[in-house]
Amino acid sequence: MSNIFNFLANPSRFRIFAKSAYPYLLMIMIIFIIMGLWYGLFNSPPDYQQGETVRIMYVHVPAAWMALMVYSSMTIMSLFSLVWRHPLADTLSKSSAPIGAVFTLIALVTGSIWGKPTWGTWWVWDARLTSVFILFLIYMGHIALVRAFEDEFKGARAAAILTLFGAFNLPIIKFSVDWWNTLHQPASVIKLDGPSIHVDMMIPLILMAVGFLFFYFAFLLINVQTELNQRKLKKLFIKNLNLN
Amino acid sequence: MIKMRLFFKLVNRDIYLVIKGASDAGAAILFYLLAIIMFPLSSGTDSSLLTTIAGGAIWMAALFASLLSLDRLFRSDFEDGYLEQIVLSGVSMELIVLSKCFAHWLTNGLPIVLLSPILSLIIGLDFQYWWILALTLLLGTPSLTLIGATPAALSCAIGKGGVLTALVLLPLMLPVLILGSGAITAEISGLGGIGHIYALSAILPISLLISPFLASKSIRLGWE
Amino acid sequence: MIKMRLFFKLVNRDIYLVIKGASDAGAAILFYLLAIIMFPLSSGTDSSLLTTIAGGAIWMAALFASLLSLDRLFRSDFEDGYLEQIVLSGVSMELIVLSKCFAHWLTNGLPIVLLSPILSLIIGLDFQYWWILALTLLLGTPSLTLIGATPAALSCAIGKGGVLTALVLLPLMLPVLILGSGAITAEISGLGGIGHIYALSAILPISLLISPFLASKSIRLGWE
Amino acid sequence: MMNKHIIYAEDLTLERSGRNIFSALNFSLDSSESIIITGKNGSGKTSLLRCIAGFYPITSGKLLWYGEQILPAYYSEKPLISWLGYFDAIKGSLTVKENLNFFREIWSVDKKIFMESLEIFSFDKFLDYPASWLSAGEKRRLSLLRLSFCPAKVWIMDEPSIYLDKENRNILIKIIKKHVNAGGAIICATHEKFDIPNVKEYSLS
Amino acid sequence: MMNKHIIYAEDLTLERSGRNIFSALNFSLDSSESIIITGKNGSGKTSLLRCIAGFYPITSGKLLWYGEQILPAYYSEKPLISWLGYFDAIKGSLTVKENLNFFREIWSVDKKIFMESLEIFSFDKFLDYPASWLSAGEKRRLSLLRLSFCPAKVWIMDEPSIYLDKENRNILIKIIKKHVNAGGAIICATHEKFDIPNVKEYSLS
Ligand code: HEM
Ligand SMILES: Nc1ncnc2c1ncn2[C@@H]1O[C@H](COP(=O)(O)OP(=O)(O)OP(=O)(O)O)[C@@H](O)[C@H]1O
Ligand SMILES: Nc1ncnc2c1ncn2[C@@H]1O[C@H](COP(=O)(O)OP(=O)(O)OP(=O)(O)O)[C@@H](O)[C@H]1O
Ligand SMILES: [Mg+2]
Ligand SMILES: [Mg+2]
Repeated sequence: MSNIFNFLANPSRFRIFAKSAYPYLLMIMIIFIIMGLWYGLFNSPPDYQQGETVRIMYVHVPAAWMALMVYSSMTIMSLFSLVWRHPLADTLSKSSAPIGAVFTLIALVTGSIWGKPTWGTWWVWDARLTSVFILFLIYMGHIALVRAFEDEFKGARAAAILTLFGAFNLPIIKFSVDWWNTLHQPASVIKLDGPSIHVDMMIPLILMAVGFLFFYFAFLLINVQTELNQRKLKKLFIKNLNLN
Repeated sequence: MIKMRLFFKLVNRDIYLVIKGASDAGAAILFYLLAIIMFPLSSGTDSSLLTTIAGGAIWMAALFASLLSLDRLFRSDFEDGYLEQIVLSGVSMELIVLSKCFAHWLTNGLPIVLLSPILSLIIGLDFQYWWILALTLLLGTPSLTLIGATPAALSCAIGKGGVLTALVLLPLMLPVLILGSGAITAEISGLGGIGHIYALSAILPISLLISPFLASKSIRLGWE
Repeated sequence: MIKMRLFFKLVNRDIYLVIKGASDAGAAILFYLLAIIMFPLSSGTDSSLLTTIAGGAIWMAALFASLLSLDRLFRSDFEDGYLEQIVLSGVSMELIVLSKCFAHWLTNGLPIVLLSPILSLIIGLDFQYWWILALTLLLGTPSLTLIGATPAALSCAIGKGGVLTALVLLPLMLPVLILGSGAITAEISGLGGIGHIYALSAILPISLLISPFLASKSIRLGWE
Repeated sequence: MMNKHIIYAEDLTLERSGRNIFSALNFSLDSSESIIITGKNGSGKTSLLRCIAGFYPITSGKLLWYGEQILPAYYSEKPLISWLGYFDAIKGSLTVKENLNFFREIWSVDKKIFMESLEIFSFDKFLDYPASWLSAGEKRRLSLLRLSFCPAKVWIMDEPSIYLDKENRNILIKIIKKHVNAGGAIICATHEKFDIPNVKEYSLS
Repeated sequence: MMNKHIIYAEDLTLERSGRNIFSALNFSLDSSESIIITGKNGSGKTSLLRCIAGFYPITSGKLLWYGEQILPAYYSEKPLISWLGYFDAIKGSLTVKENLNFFREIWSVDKKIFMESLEIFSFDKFLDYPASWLSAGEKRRLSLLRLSFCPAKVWIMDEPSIYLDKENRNILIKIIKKHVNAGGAIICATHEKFDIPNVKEYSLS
């Protein structure tokens, strides 16, 4: 395992890996999402309380999970960046942020759409919704902060500090439904005593979740590639400056 | 022991600078008062309305006041080379951060806490709830300072700050605001604010642990 | 004519600095959004309550956002000698002040005005009142900028600023706040906000007349 | 007769916060002339320059520009002074080129003159750097470059040679000579010995 | 053997933002030694000093303090460096005395040593001034005064002579000599010629 990591830690090798791997990841993502959508839309029962609107779940819940997942992985990469100063960790973290922001936005929007029929309102300022909103803001802050620096390494490290700091928001999001009275329903899939939802709903949920996961992987690699290319360009540019 | 002495010398100096007017922390308290007055001015003087939003208003004013003064927590010392001198004098960066936070709290947070019972009167909060207001502020203002230290330090690295710092800062401070004002609302509504207060007091040690580390990293980043 | 060209060159540069991120006015808008969100967070989510305070909340957020960004309106240019260079280039100090205020309004005030209809939705203001909100902001934000210019310039002379500026600024800005939010409240209550709006539109030319003069005096004071 | 002087000072006295900084100074500056102001630390060189530019109000005496009581820092049709002080007016977040271009536009500088200055300082290779990267000496060089293409007739410089290496000091002297030969006038406060012909030295004590 | 050097650098290389600033530097510093670092503007003098102090992380090579990989800017039991950079760490709103006293306390400086330094710089008359009144040279003098009573063995100075007049430059050289004679060590980046005995010159290109 550590061998693989060491192998990939070299930026140029990682670029080759990224280039060859991302089409496969994209393919896996498309297959899973198509299967998930088909299952979710046509092959799963409507909810006995919510009716057909429950199908929003198949986008909302995986997107929400991914919003948390991406941030968690960014937190780990930030630790790597700050403690071991690993340049690849910076790049990965920087490339993850926009994807995470998109997932969060999807969760917010689908949640809002879902909320209108079920709660009768688009938005309330309760703990779950607010903390997810804060997560979105932190993603945006991350994106802004990396770009506020002339020196990309500095920007990346500044963003790593912000990421670590914002990480305390994750448990708040996760447990907000248990700790406070909220409109949002508590966890029913990921919890200690096993999932408590119908299998026919479980299957499309899992399919979509896997699809979203590969969405993340694929776009992460694409972003990293652009990032590394840009860096190369910049180096060339600086070399040219020196030659003059 | 020696570290302790150093710590208090540093705190001493910061407070002295406030007294001499070099740092503007003193003005933050006045700003806090003014901000509170703005609530009745902008929302009308309907007294039942005021009673409802009183807790939230005081908390928001406290947050804005710390926001404004936190922005410059490290910047002037960073820019004139003072931090470089101190860190080369055998004082660890973490200790410097802690001392600055402590001085900031003493000159900003503490007065806010002490003034709160009087302010609750001005703004129309029922006087019987003064203790919970004061308690939430006592627990919350140090967290605000500590949480704000990291973005304030980051703003040195960016070389500008002001609003950008505030921007990065604000979402991180929101939980404190929510819990603080939530405790008061819950207490008034009869639900009891003790749960909020527990959560609030959990944030303090966590930020005390993380903040010096991350803030020092940020300042070093500014030097690089 | 030449003066006009100079004026726009100066405005141009300030906006360019905002875009390049050197000045943090851009972030002020985001801060404004955040500040608005803080109201429901701190005052509870009772939606009828929110409707009542919505106008005041949006106005307070606008005020805080300009407060934060105004603080640095002149300071960084003062400190690095840029103002000295410009004033020796045959540009009168008053023109510089006006250009800076104009650029500040374009990058801060205008976005606030433009965003206000959407924001009134978020915070729960009845949508039929969006026009009066936008109108008061359109009339009020330039006054906020102009009124703020003098304390911002004074803060250069004092050699520090932040909270102190905000402190001097706040009382001067209060009339604008009171009239602006008052207009909305009056309109909602059926009294009609037109009187407030007249008063608000009287403040603008007055501040336009006085402010450049006083702000230039303040900056010169800083040089002496 | 008095009208011929660009700057004419008589009995110039300055007090600041109740302290006497200098008193009863008399001097004049004409075209093609340069004055070097010397004196110990704290003798009032910087203060004098700031008086001349109009930043400090003088306490008593007479200070005339072209025979009139103009304060350049208050208002003038065209730039009267090309100023090099302790602060460099360089924005670190802009590139060197952007920094220069702004002043070029404000002063409506000819492209030819601009390119010439650029060449003298051989500054091309820095043009695309963010200005925050520059070293202390490079920043000073940038300031001098800007000073040199300003269309003002009078250059006022406060310790222009700090941070500069040998080579750049020679460039500095070169542009000073060139400016004086072209009919310009220079006032410069410094602690160095400059090798400039026909320089008037004015010593504060 | 290596342990005997206060500072030992081998193959020191620094890159910033992808630019190579300097590479493969080798030098060492011992007690009673002084190194003068020279080089053109932008040759990396300031960067080198900041690397030695630990502000910039080096890209490759070896940098040892007393044979160990210490970064003084990170942590040290006692002050390792007395530092004079471009920034003066002087608070304008405090008086000169208050500015000095703070560092005196932090460094636990002996009263005798403090008074001695005060005398060398003959700084008594300024003690009650607000520091913001001081002229550029007087501020630099204050910085040098502070540098000289710091209990650290190694002095690192970046262009210490800027703003100083003749007299103060002589004082500077005097305190440098005194410090070296007392077993101290000095690294100093400058463009001036200093008349110091036994100085090693190290030129960056
Ligand atoms: C904008 C509003 C909303 C936001 C920001 C939001 C956010 C989230 C988040 C972050 C999660 C993942 C939590 C976890 O993994 O424990 C989640 C899960 C979930 N949400 Fe929402 N949500 C919103 C609205 C709604 C609405 C209106 C409903 C339906 C009534 C809903 C139903 C669910 C369900 C069923 C789950 C899965 C819970 C689990 O099994 O763990 N959400 N939501
Ligand atoms: N962040 C940075 N990124 C890239 N290059 C930089 C950065 N900071 C400085 N430089 C470059 O490094 C070089 C060395 O700078 P340094 O300040 O060390 O020079 P110096 O020898 O002290 O010059 P001077 O004599 O002018 O003080 C300069 O050419 C500068 O442009
Ligand atoms: N605001 C003030 N109030 C009183 N005295 C002041 C004030 N500002 C400066 N001074 C004093 O005026 C004197 C002259 O200062 P100035 O900066 O003009 O000196 P200078 O000749 O430029 O010195 P240097 O060679 O150090 O640059 C100094 O002794 C300084 O202490
Ligand atoms: Mg001077
Ligand atoms: Mg240097």
